[in-house]
Amino acid sequence: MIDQAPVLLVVVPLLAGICCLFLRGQLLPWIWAQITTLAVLGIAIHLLFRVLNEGAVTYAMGNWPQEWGISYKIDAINIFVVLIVAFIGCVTTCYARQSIASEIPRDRHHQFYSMWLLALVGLLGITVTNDVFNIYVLLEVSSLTIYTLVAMGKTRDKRALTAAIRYVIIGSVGASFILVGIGYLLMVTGTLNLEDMARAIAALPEPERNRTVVVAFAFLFVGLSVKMALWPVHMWLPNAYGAAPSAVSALIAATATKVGIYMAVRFLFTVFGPDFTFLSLSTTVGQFTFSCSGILLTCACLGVLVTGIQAMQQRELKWILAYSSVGQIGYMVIGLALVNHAGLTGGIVHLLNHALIKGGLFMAAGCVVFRLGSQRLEDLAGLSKRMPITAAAILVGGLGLIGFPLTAGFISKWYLVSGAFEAGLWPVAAVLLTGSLFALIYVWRVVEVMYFTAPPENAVKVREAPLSMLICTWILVGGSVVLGIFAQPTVALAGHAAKQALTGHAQILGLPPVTTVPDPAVQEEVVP
Amino acid sequence: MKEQLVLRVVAKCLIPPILIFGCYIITHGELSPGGGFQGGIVLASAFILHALIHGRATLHQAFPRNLWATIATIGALIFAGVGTYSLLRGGQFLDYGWIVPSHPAKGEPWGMTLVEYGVGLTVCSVMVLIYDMISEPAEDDPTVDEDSA
Amino acid sequence: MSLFATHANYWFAILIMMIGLYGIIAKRNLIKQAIALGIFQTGIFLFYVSMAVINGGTVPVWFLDEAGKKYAGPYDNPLPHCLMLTAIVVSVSVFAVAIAIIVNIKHAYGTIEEDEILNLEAEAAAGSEA
Amino acid sequence: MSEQLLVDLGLLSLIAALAIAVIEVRSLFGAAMLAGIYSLVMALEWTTLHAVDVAFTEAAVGAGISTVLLIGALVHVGRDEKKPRRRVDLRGLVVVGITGAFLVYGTLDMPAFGDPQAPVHTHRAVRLVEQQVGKLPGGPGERHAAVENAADTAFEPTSVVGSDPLDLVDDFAGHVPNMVTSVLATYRGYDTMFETVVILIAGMSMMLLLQRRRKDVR
Repeated sequence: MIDQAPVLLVVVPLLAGICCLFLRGQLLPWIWAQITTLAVLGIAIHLLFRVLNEGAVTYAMGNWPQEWGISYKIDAINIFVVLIVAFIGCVTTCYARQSIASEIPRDRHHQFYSMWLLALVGLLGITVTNDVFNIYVLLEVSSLTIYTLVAMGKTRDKRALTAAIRYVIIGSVGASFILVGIGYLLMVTGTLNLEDMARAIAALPEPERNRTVVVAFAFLFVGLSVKMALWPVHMWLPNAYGAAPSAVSALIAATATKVGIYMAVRFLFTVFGPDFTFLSLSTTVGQFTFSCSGILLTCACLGVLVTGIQAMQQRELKWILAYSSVGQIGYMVIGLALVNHAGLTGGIVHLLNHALIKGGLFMAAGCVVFRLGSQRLEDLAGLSKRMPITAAAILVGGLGLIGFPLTAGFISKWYLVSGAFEAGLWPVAAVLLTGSLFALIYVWRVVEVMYFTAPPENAVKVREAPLSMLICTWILVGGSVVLGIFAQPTVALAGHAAKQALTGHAQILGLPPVTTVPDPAVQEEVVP
Repeated sequence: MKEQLVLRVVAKCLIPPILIFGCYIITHGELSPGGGFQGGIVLASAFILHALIHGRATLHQAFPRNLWATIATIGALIFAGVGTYSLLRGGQFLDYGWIVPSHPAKGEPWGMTLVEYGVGLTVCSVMVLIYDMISEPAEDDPTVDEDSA
Repeated sequence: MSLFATHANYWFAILIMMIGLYGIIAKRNLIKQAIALGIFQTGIFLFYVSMAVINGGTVPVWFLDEAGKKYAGPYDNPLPHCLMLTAIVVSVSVFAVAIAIIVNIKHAYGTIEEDEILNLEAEAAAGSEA
Repeated sequence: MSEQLLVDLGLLSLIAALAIAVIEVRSLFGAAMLAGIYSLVMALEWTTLHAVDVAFTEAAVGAGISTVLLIGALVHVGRDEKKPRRRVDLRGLVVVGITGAFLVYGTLDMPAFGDPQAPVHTHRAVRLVEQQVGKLPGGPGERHAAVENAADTAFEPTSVVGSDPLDLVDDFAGHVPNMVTSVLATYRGYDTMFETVVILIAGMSMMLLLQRRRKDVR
């Protein structure tokens, strides 16, 4: 059985999610989901040790060779994302019980938790699979469940419905773009396996001159940008995060876009290869040079700045957090686009750090909604007196968003800034610091209302949020502080993943790495 | 539309052949075009036709809504279960050979047929559910009683 | 002309995709957007299926020729067909979920025109500020 | 220009015209009907492209379930679209024009339509068509020594349908004649499982979002 761990990672929540439909009542489906997510976390940790000890783990579905069938491959990059999804899934499920009980009609809980588990199936499946079309199918599994979960916010806030339909339309167009890209690649390579595809593309004479490959690249790029909510195509995100049920906001904010970024790493670095993506694909028109890395950096930097300003203008807590999410995604994309070890390490470690911080913040927002029934800023007045533990969680999480020293946010910023200096890109470093400044402003607005405004005279007396919700919130928020102080293990894992991303393509081709890839110990500059 | 004699007679004549044809498509999918998905929709069309003519209440009398949901779940479980069975026997997920381990080549057609029926069951019942749900009156519509329409 | 003869199928697939995409961008009615999304996706299916064709090929189902032997081919490529079966199922599922949400929107807002919904939401936001 | 191409292009022009009609017609009821017709003509086109399974599915889904779904939805949302401010949306045309031109640019390096030497036909598909993908070691055949040669071919001259003399299956040495089904259920069976799950999810979403609440919990 122990050899089956890669497939169990997906099949256990799948079977549990389907069987969940047979359960009835409120408590039983939740217990079922909690046991399942704990099991998934256990499998993920087991896989982590296997990957650390043995290197990449592969698994062939139906025992067919991977070029013809569907296979799983787990290496240093995706085990990191698997751990994030499994851990966040586990904690948010624990959080969900009381939060969901107050937001979803009580005869629908079995269906809700079934959707919840199937969303995790989709996210985990995308992460471990080694087959492009399987990625598309699982992307739709996760998207469809998330559309429905977001729309379930309708009982509290009817904007959830319009957010969901916008997400459906934009998300499906994004997925269709990915499908077009896969089709163009299938046309020139004749295979669906990621590694086989990487070899077939590299075997083409001058792949960067092949117009089909270039268009396929562009369409995958746009489709993935939609899925990870990169700045100009992020329109679906703020309302969807803001209006969804609180537990759902926490789950998708911490996992869905992270998996999108993982897919981008997979396609840009493993299928096309860093050389093709960041070196060959530049064209000079007049005096301007367009390169993939330039476009990514521009979008990400503008995203950080623009959404920082938008976040300052929001009047509701979850909307502030949602706009800030788009900016934080910009940080991760900056990490990718720097294409050096430090930058990539910063980007990848920020996947985890941001998942903890933003997951914790959305959970704290959920606690506020649970007791106050509102999340508008003016209703938060005097929260430090009324719900001191929740207010403290928002404060600590906010410090993480800013990138204050001793929080996890600082670690990722540190690596990103040093990556930017390594690449000689001063403006990017400046944007990173400006982004922190903006974060300081919008976090301060919330903190000011919570700590330095007296509660209104007629304020209803509220108790602190239920214990289970508080504990889960503090697990994530506290975790972000712990990882800010003892950053060594996560940074080492992320560094491992970054090295794998930079060298993986050459390994698949069986070549010595063409780009000078630095050893994590000796951090040299990568020739971009 | 209960009072339309022609409709009722035509439906009565059509529904049994449609059901048989649906099962034929599912089973014969290995040999000719068709398969679980297409057969499932054809099966569902028979039930939808019945519900269109005799009303949803009649359909619910014979097949309550929860039954459809259960059948849909069971269909998906059959597919996942076939995969898990081979996994429990010690093979890879979805390796149909493990269904008849002493003679793997016999397991393949067994696996494929089981899987096609799983797909067929799910698709049929989900399609009926979709029809059922979309003809559901609005939640705040006071003029409508439960399960009429 | 030769390029047209060899690539016209792909171009028509792209034309249909673009008609769908135009519908998604230009139409403000949510039902229309959902239908247009379906058309966009059928364009993609058409592209994949065009990819599967082989000159002189036949339906990818083995059959017996006059001598009672298996017809040797060429058969069209079954792989894209198989992918598109999955994609069609996914697209109809997305359509069903979209319709379910749109019906809910109609009940919550009383309209399914995007402009009117945006106006209603703006009014609601202004009202809560006052 | 061959007759095949002529028929193809004729049908495709009809499809494109129908697509424009579906998008532009103001009555939603008309759009639903036209979408059904569109799907039927599309099924016809797929038959001419030899994708019989896809044609079957499209006819069942597009002309069947989608139409039922649309008509059902129109009962709720009303049957007319609001009159648009402008007849033609210029912004949309520009976006679509650029995207389309880019896609067409991408086709220029593609192998010709129907080229038997295209990578998609030669790289991996040959063994799928011939059904000669052997399994990896570790299957049940190896652990049961009594079985001869079972790992070589996945299929053997028997089937569930039975070894009846009337059964044509034996003429294909037990392989599955419908290659699409064989690929769908075996090599890519894992995708098909998730396809079933997607359908299940669609059904459950409909129930979550549209079911009336029972009286006792209202």
